[in-house]
Amino acid sequence: MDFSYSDEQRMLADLVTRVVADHYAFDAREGYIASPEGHSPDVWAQFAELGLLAVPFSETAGGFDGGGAELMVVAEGLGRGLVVEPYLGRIVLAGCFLDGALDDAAKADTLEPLITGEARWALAVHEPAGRYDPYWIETTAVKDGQGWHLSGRKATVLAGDSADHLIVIARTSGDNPAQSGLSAFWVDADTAGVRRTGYTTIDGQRAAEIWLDDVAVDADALIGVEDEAGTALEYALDRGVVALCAEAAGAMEIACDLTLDYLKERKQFGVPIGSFQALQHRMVDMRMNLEKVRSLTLWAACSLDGDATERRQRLASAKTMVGTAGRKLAEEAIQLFGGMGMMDESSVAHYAKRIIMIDHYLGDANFHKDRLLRMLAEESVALASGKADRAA
Amino acid sequence: MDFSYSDEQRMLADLVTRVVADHYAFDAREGYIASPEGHSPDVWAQFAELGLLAVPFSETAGGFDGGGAELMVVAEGLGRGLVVEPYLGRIVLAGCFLDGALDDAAKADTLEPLITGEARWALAVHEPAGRYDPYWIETTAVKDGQGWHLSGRKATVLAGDSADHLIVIARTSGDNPAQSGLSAFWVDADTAGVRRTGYTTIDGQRAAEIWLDDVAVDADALIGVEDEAGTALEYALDRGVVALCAEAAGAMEIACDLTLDYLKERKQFGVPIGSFQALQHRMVDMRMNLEKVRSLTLWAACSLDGDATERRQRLASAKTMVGTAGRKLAEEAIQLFGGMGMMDESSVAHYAKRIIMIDHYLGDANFHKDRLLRMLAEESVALASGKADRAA
Amino acid sequence: MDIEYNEAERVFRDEVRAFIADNLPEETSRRVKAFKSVTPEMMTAWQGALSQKGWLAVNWPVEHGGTGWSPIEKHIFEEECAEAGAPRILPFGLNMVAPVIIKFGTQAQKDYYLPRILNNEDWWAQGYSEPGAGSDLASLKCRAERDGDHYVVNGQKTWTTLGQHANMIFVLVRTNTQVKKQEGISFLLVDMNTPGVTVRPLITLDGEHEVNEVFFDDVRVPADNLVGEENKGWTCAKYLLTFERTGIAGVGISKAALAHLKEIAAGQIVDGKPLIAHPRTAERIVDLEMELMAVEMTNLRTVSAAEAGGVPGAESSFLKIMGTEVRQKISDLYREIAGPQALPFTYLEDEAAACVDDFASPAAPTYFNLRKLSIFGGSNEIQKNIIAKAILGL
Amino acid sequence: MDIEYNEAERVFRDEVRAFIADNLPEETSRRVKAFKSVTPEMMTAWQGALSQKGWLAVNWPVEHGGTGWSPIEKHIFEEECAEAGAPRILPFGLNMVAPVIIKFGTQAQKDYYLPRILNNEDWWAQGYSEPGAGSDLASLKCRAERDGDHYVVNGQKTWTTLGQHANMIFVLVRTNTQVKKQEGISFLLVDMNTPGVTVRPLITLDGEHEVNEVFFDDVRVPADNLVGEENKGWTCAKYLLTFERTGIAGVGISKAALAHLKEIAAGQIVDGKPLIAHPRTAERIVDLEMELMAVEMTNLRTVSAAEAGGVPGAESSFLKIMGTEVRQKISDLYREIAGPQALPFTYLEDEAAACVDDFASPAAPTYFNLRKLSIFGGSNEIQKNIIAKAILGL
Repeated sequence: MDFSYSDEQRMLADLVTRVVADHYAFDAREGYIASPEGHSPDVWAQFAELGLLAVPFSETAGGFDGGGAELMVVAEGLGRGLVVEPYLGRIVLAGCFLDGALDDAAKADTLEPLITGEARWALAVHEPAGRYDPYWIETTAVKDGQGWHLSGRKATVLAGDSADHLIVIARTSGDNPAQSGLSAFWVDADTAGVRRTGYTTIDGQRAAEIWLDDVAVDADALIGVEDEAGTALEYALDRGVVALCAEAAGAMEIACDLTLDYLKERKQFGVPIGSFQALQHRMVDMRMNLEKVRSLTLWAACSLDGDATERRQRLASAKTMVGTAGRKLAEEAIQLFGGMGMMDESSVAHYAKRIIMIDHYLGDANFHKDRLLRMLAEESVALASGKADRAA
Repeated sequence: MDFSYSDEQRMLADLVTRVVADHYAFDAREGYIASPEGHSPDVWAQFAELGLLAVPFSETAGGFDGGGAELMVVAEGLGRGLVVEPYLGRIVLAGCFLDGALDDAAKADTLEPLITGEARWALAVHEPAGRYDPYWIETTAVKDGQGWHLSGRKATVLAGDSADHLIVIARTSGDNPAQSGLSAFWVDADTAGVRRTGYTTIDGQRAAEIWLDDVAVDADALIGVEDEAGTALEYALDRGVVALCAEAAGAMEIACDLTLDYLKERKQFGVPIGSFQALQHRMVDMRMNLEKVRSLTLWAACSLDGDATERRQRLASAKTMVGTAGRKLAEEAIQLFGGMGMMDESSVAHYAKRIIMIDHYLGDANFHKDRLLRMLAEESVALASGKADRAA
Repeated sequence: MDIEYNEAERVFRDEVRAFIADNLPEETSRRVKAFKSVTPEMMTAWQGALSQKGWLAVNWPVEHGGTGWSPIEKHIFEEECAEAGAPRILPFGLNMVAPVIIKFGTQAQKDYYLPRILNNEDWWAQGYSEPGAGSDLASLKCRAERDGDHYVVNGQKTWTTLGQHANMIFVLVRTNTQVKKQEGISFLLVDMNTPGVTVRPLITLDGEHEVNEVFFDDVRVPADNLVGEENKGWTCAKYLLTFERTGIAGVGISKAALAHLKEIAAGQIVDGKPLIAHPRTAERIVDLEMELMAVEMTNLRTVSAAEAGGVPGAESSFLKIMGTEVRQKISDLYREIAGPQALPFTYLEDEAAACVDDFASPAAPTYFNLRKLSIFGGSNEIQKNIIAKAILGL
Repeated sequence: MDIEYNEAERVFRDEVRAFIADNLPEETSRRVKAFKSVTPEMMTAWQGALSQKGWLAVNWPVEHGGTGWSPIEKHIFEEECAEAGAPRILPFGLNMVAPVIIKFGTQAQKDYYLPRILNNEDWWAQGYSEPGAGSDLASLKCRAERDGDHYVVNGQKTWTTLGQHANMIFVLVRTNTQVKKQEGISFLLVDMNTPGVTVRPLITLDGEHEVNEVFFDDVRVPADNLVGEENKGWTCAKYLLTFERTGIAGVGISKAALAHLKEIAAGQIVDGKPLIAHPRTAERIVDLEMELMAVEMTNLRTVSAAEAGGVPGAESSFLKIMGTEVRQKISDLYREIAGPQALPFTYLEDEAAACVDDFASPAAPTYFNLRKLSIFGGSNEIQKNIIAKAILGL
């Protein structure tokens, strides 16, 4: 057991820290968000050059073969800087989906343009009717001679506004919300029948709402094996959850630092407000919430390739904790800043918004707690039958 | 709208306050609890003399015709003094059940010995299998010629240890947990087949576990109408819930007062610990929890004779709030007292125990919240069909 | 003891309801209930209707045009308006500067300003807080120097709510720097069209322009606009701050909000059943209803005590904390119910708004906006300090 | 980075498990896991087995008979013991007075006391707190005056855990009243059989006799029993208090407790289905598991940092707060699961105990007893003060 960073991990952390320090000052970030792209293509190119875009991909795919720990290191850094580059949407979700879905022979060629920063892809999975459930897919793909016809609607497609290609998840067999029976298709965003509305989210990300109206694609648009996209989807979403949790941990760390600094600087009644014991204890509570999120994120990140039950429990626990402890921390950060915490011109307000809204991506605390409850129910059946065994 | 006490209510409050002040010093109370009766027969006789035992009964029954407000006034006073007299078990539960179950002609004669303090009766309703559900009754009553045979087990029968007669609730028709199909029977505690174990509860009350093994009673042992005891049961339990909530409010008030005094007296680092802001804010939170319990108790008490839906919602809300806000307040009282709060010789420890354990009588916060949830579900159906109507 | 309204109170309530039904435009009500912003015109129209009826100045003495209502009547009026989705009545003129003018002002000030407030001719803003003086209000720095029959004001005020629409502002200024901080403060009325007054928008984290900074650069204010004595402004300030804060618990607003959320949750189908039937959502609703009932009854007890002649003092601090906590929790549930639909930032963007259900657009902005409730109007920490001192004697 | 145990660590863990399987009596384990009290004999037997194996003094240097274990090994040992339901090892001799003797004691003191502690010949108690000196320990009043080659001790100590079984006690006494409060304190070892020592039981609110008051009335203590220099006892006291508090998070205890509760909840049938399948009970279990995982990993991170040479300082305050909060919440759930069966006060009464399921008897007493966790050992408020000062620099 050893929790210290390896040399490679430290190097990754340093790289991200440097890029953020150089390019993500508060005003610069505001400028990126206001720009048509909603992020900085220059910074994105640097990410590519520094190899950051290869981190979560397997060696076969030409990647860094980073495990969850490496992904965590990068995402924490992005969270510290409130980076709005489409790392989650393009790299972690679209990229890892392909890494999981394609056969070994195809991976390297396919992922190369993603790693070099040229590709602008997005994974179109969630739908309005499914809320947070990624397997509730009403989008249909109907075989028609050599090709397919896709129809449906996709909600909050991350990086979907800037994507030139979409990876569309459709149901090709089975009933909702089964993980099986799903297939993935390449769709050029300019294909007839594709309509989308891009927008900025309240926490500064970019996403799109996408309507598919009888969109015709060729047979080779199918990615991986028909009906079996669910596995790669879980692979990608798990990594997405780790990235989000780590990003939250990074943002929470800075929110704590900013609040602590403010408590030391801001004076009322002639003394720093940090001298008031009630506020000191609340600052301690904030730090405690940060430690809880850090710990569960670490555990989730290091469990990505392990036992499925443990992985699921740790991922769901981490995301649930981000939703609850993150919200508390962010609300306290605003409260302790007082009026300044309410201002759009205060960076702490943007950290708070990001931390709180992370709960709305890839399943909120309710969604993930429901997963934990289902796992407990399975375990309870075993407990009860174990009891029955002993009684017999 | 006028929340001030009437002259009669003020008189009641003063009576209770006086009895408590005269007879319920900490050591005296400890003595009552340790005595064979588990309370003070002298104080009980005084209650009778002062008319306190008549408060919750209807005029027809020879009572004071006190509504919920009067019951609240009395029970708050009992709570302030941590009184362990069997007021809840004998008067509110057994007595109000009879007041609700008997026909007008029979009430006055029957209840007289209760009002004069001679009668020692208990309502035997809850069963182990039903947990907090008063309508889950597995005790059976089988007709046999002119009489009945009762079999079953009753749990935590309040004042059941000292009772010479039991009012036993049995299922005579229908399935659990239906409120209908229940009947009530007079059972002399010395009847063959009745076995009981009396005990002190952790919060100083007396109760008994009672086993009925084919207990034969006469036909006239039936109280009220066969199969219809459920209505009187609800009548009695509702009043029991009000009494418990009010008792909790009274105990919470004193727990607050004791804690506040301690904060002012106890010195650490040369100053009263009440000068520490973190503790001040927590004391304010305690008071806020007290206000919430007071408010909901008042609402419940004044709704006993009103609309059934409102009554049920307010009673369930009050008892739930007692369970949650009461626990928080009591835990904080112990914590702010520090080591002294842990001691059996500190009165605050006994207030804390009573406040917390009140959650375990007549349904805990979970039980009552489930009632609220069922009411919400019914309302939701109406909301949804209302929507459907508008859409149509 | 009687917790129900008596006959006279019920008659009054019905009268209020009838008035609202006749005078509150449906579109205004709809927007208020749906957490959507209302225009200044909508607010003015509603205040105009109340003014015409003589129901605008609920806290003034009758001789100045007040309603003469009892605490219970005021309470009924405020709760009915809130539950019906009426826009809030701006307090800056009616309930802040007016009571100060009535208590400390000259006859000329009363004759001039009070009718203009009653008739909605002036839109007042507040000039209390400064960047360096929040909770510690008396440490304010904005200066006013006497120059003949004028004061010359220099300095800055902040958190000036809706100051962009106002034409008048009352300001606390420092007129003597040589004395204890509370003793050198004066209370001035300033026409915002005076040269040297600049209003700068402050955008809050929800993207809204609701508050402002106001800068004073050699602003010449007639000495007649001084209220009370020079250097005695702290007395006015405290009077204003402790002025009866009816409706501070916001129970009517919370009730309307929770009713709205229940309708939404009943209409959202998730996993084959309405969201309101999902255990955790249902439990949060039930918890909030319970909390809200507790606030409502605590509020009624305070109102009833006031009716009986009691003076609500630090008790209003309890109500402020309890009421704002519930409102914030309701907004948190709103965000939770909106789910992924809370993400698009649609508050001002029609295109993105088309991507989500109509109910969802204001969810996240409302949640973030209402963080202010526990900060402004005396932060909840300050309220706890007040309770600790005034009620608990700590 | 590797969060899993390596090969050597796994081998060590298996060795610990095997030892426990061979040496921990089933009845002892069953009682510990079921929150039932264990006898002094059971505690002594377990400590004896550890002593024989050489595994008792996990925190001592090897030369005095310590294990020489690394932080990770200590952690593994403690967690395995806790999860297996081993009785806790009393810290007063082993982990409190012994390190002080090793650091500040004379050779004679080391030679005499350390082996006796290792062999369980002495049962030590602690004499730190006084009725008037809790969090503010240095304000203690218990006096010791030099009289020839003795000190004469007069005063009172309190919260002396299991002092009724002890034959030795270490006490902080005031030997100089003329100087700053920290500068006049000395550290004495007292034989409890000396005339003038009286132990009075303190019954806690759960009805348990676990702590005591100890009175000293002209107790003559040989001057040889002074540890360190006279009036320098505060140095010893601080050293003892800051001595590495491994296992402070109590993760193993919480794990065993939660596992026990899950079994109970799976076995209780309510309304036709096991309690563990009732939504609110299930959710509380899931919440606690999540909280506990967070504490466990935070603990592991601290252990790992210690392994890498870091010195855990105020971080242990985080672990103390987080760990005790979880333990208290688990005990609250225990009480909730017991439901009405938590009412009969059966801890010591066999007749009443027969009225409820075996699992339920200790529920309420355990809940009340564990209130102490956030009070004793430096209250959680004091821990927050420490964090605010030492880590946050406030």
